[in-house]
Amino acid sequence: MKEIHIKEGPFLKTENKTNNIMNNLLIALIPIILYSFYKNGIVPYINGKSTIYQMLLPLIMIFVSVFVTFFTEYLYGILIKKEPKNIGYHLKTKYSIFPGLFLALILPINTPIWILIVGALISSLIGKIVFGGLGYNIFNPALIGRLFIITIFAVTITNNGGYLNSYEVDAISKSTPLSNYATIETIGTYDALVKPYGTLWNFFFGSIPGALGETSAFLCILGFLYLVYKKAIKWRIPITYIGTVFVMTYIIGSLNDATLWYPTFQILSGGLFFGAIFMATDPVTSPTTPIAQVIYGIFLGILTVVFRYLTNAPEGVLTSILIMNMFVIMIDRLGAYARFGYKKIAILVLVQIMLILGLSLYIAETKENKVNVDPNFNIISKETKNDATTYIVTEKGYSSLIKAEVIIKDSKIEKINILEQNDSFYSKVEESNYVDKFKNKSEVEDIDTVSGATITSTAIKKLARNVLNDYMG
Amino acid sequence: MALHLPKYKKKTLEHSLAKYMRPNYVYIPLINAGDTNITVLVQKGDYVNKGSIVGRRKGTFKIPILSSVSGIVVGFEEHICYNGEKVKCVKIENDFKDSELNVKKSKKITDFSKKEFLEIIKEKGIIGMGGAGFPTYAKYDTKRKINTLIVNAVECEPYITADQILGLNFTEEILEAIDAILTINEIEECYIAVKKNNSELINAFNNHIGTYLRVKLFLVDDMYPMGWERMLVKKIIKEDYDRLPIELGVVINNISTIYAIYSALKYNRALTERTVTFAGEMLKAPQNIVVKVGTPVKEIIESIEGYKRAKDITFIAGGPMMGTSLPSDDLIITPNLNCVLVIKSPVNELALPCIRCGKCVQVCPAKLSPVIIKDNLNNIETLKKLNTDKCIECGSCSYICPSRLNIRECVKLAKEKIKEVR
Amino acid sequence: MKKIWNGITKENAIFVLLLGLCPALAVTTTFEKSYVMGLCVLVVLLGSNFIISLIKKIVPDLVKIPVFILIIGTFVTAIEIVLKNELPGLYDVLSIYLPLITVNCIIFGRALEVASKESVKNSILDAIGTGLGFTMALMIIGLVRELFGNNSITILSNDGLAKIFGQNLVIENVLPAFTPINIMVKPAGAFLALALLLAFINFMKSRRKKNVSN
Amino acid sequence: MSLINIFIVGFLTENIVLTKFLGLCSFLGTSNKRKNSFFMGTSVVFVTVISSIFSYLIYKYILVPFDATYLRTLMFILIIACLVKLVELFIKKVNSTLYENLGIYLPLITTNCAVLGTVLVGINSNYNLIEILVYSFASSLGYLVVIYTLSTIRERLDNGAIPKSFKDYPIALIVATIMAILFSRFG
Repeated sequence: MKEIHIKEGPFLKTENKTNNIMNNLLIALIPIILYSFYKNGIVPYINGKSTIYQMLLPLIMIFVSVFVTFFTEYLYGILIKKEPKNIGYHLKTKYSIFPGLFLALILPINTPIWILIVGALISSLIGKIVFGGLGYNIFNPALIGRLFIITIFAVTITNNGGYLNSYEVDAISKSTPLSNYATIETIGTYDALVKPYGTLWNFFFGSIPGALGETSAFLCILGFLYLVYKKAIKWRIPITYIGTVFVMTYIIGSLNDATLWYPTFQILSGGLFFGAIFMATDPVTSPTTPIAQVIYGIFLGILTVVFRYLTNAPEGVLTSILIMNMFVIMIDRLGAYARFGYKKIAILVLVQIMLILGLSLYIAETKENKVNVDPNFNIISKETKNDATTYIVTEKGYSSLIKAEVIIKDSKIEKINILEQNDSFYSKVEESNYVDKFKNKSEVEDIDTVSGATITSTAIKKLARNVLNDYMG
Repeated sequence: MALHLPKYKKKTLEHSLAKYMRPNYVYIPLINAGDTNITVLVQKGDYVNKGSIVGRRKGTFKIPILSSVSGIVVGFEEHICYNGEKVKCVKIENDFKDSELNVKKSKKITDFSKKEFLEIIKEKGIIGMGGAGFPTYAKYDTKRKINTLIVNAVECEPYITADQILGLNFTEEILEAIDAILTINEIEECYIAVKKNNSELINAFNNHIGTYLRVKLFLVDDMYPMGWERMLVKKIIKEDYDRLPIELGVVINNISTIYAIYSALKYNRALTERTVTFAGEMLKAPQNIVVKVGTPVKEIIESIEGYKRAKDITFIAGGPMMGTSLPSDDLIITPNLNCVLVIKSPVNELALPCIRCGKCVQVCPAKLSPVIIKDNLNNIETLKKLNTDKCIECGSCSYICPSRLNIRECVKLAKEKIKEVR
Repeated sequence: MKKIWNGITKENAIFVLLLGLCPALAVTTTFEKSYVMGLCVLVVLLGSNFIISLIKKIVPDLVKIPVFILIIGTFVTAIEIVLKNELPGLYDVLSIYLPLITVNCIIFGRALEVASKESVKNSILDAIGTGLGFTMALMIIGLVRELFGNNSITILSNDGLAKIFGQNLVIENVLPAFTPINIMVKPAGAFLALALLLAFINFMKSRRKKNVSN
Repeated sequence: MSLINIFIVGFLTENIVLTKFLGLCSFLGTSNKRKNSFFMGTSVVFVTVISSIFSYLIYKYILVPFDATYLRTLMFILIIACLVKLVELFIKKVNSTLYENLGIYLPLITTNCAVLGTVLVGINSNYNLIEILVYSFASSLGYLVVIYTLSTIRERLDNGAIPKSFKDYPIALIVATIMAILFSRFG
């Protein structure tokens, strides 16, 4: 007798299964992993700046992080959900290696391993398992791990050396482009922002300090094109995200007569490309309808610009993605309605356009490049004897007011000596007799701050710059 | 917006159009377009001719149900129909005489009046043969001006080649019928929608189309579900209608329906046979066969050397995308069944949780968002706002879903929930 | 006595009924503030339950809610004044959470359910039970948050109760060489602490039910 | 402080629910269904703004002159209670469907700490009338946005996959934790 089974639904299925999508994602990430190993591992080793362990550190970090997130979900699956024990099953149904992989790639090179493990545990437990595993989490698990690491261990990481690997500490000796940008209150000039790291090409190819995998925009674009070709990515999100940041920073830049280099600098720094292409498009936590993806991308851009300019948190990309993850469900539903009637969505798009213009103008105006009067700088006395003018000035330091005497001779700083201060980190400034660095300098932009006493040294630098500006009239 | 599917059409086209005209018993199903309240006009023991009335549908569309053979009514039995349900059928023993009443050599088919035209295609039981089985006369019976006729020869479902092989073998007759319909109903123009890469059909039409000025070919790209009425009208007329294409003065007919109209007008013959594709890797000789309505499919399959092996089969009435899987091969041919598909039972793969990749949203031809519908299954208000009732259950979303979720079932469930509430 | 016990465990205000969370999370940054807030709530609860259970017959239904609010309000204002003069330091620290006790869901809930229905004795017992339960819960959360937050347990801080008891008792770095997780002190930590505590309680409850069932 | 700053403080940095912990009972209680939380949120905005204006007027022109500032808590509570009664009657007359949805929440607002909290904070930081208006609107809008977002998330979270002991409140609190950290980064 014929054995006929009733089956359900369409009897043809595409070959492009979730497994293929995830494998493609992995393939797109491989160049980035290799480059981060090259930049943070091999280059310092060749220049004799790091040991074998430090050379392999990037790979070790990635391996440890991947292992922890995989093992947590594996244990949870076996002990609580009584799932089969073979590894293959877990690899195929949980894809738990990706939170670990992404977390490692967005962490600074000098993150102590135990912090990495804690971060991986948090991103796996709080980021994914508590919400119900693959497909149910609301926030991007890797970013949750990174967020908790920032809020809890930010200080320990910076003390351990922060973002710079051993080669970069001597070669460039500045912090990442964005945290260096944070010290400059204004829009910033080309040579203040870009020159210390070489040209914009360095930014593009990623030979700038930054998190493990975040820096190379070129490889991110390569990965993006591969994923678009394989139809494994929501391409609308990165394009609208980077586009909005570019547009807003272009408006801000052009209002302060900074040409096209300024928006390019802004999008190439701060891990925007990696964030936009790999973190914001994590399928589970991003919108599904095309219109919602566009709106999601634009809001991400707006939030990132707000974070970069109006708050002092350099991790703009990370926080804006997480914030937008909260609203994905709402926007997605609006996106689904919008496929039939444009009323509701039109209002939202209008609000976005107003936000983009409004914020850019507001930022451009408040972050004026012209010498704005530094509120906490004032000149107590100023006398000119024969050809030297001595200033007694005060500037707000880390925890106290710094009073200093500055002698200017034929428009160069002759001498600076600090009269009064009780900044807690002042001892560091004194040891490196930082003050002598200003000797016969007519321009202070390229004097670096003292690591470990950034705020105090920046205050002295501001003090000198304001005196020079005042002297130049 | 639409899906690119593998075609699997070569195998059945290699075989020429066969015939299976001599079933011993015929079971005429008392159903039309899913509606089974039909008045039965015959009892056991009556003698019926080929094409004579066996029942008539109650309600607005009073379309007759006709017998496809001459013989004696033996009784009534229940058999499975295309939608998978058991339907009451009139069992007629075939006396192989095929005697037909008043088959007259009718006059030139273009000089029927509109009223006569409507009368004939109603009495001869002409219904849509694309799949819905909607009575054709109702499409033409309208006060509104019809300015375009679209002949749907797209056949976008894989495996099915019935329309194509019909078009290849009876090209002149079809064009003649189109011309007749255009003159009778004063329709200005007619588009025959054919797939771009269906070169044989295009060539077949091109060498005959010259003589008919009002008939033009319209090439559509090879996407699924391009054969869907709404999508075809949008493509050709560039406008969208609310509920019925007649609002834009457009009538759409499947190419097989046109051929049925032709044989009704020309030979005054009822819709009692149709070409059905028998396809699928589990059939020894997949091919197209002209069969009589009411013939049991089991008999036909045995006549074409049957199944490759009898184990682990899935028997589908209709195409792979919109067809329904039946519990047994006790299926009866009805006018709107265009394909019988016999394949190896697909192994049910491990369904992963939905990773919200958004592919089903991009691929839905009715612009719905299946994943959002799946999320709001217990919120009727949102389901209504998401226009869930517009879903045509074409299966594109389940096809494309990388996590192998049968998302069409979710949307179907949502549709039922809305119906319950209304 | 049984009533008090189930006020603490079975119907614990915070962990079971999930009422009165507002002050519970805001104020429990230090151990001292937690138990002070707990005691204030206990006092108000006692007072209001007592008065309400006395006058429950003569109060017409329509005006019930405003009258109850007035009673609770007077008690809270009384405490505010006492704290303002005696311990101004603590008064500023508790700032707006002290007056908010009037709107606290437990007191109002208890007032409606228990005080206006049962006898005077029961409502007082219940007030003690719920009050103690609330204070205990607050103390646990306060302990957890302060311990992990800045690795210390302040029992009598100098601008707080030390004024009355003379010497201040603050135990520093209870866990040796433990870098404090500062988010525990911040609001987010409170949410996290409560979430984990509730999950733990659910887990214990489901395990106990499983042992009972099989 | 310019009005925009007040708005940002009220809405983001000092969000009434995520940083000040007020209104948690209703925050957790009504945020399981989208519709409930939306109506709850709007009614809170409505009542907060009006009651903070009245409270400000009464505080400025009655309590301060008569030096009875310690009575402010009582006065504000009564204002809120009467206002809620008023709003209830008003909506009942205007349209009954809205009343059906809103009816159950209005009495809840009287015991909602967010409303009284906003009013108290507004008065304590001695803003003038316009600033009070902006602050109360901002903070209650913050309440609405947070509770509505959480309800959309919670609606999707009540699937079968969440570990049993984290069902309902604990998972909502974890989402609130993440929201609190994110909102604090705006500061």
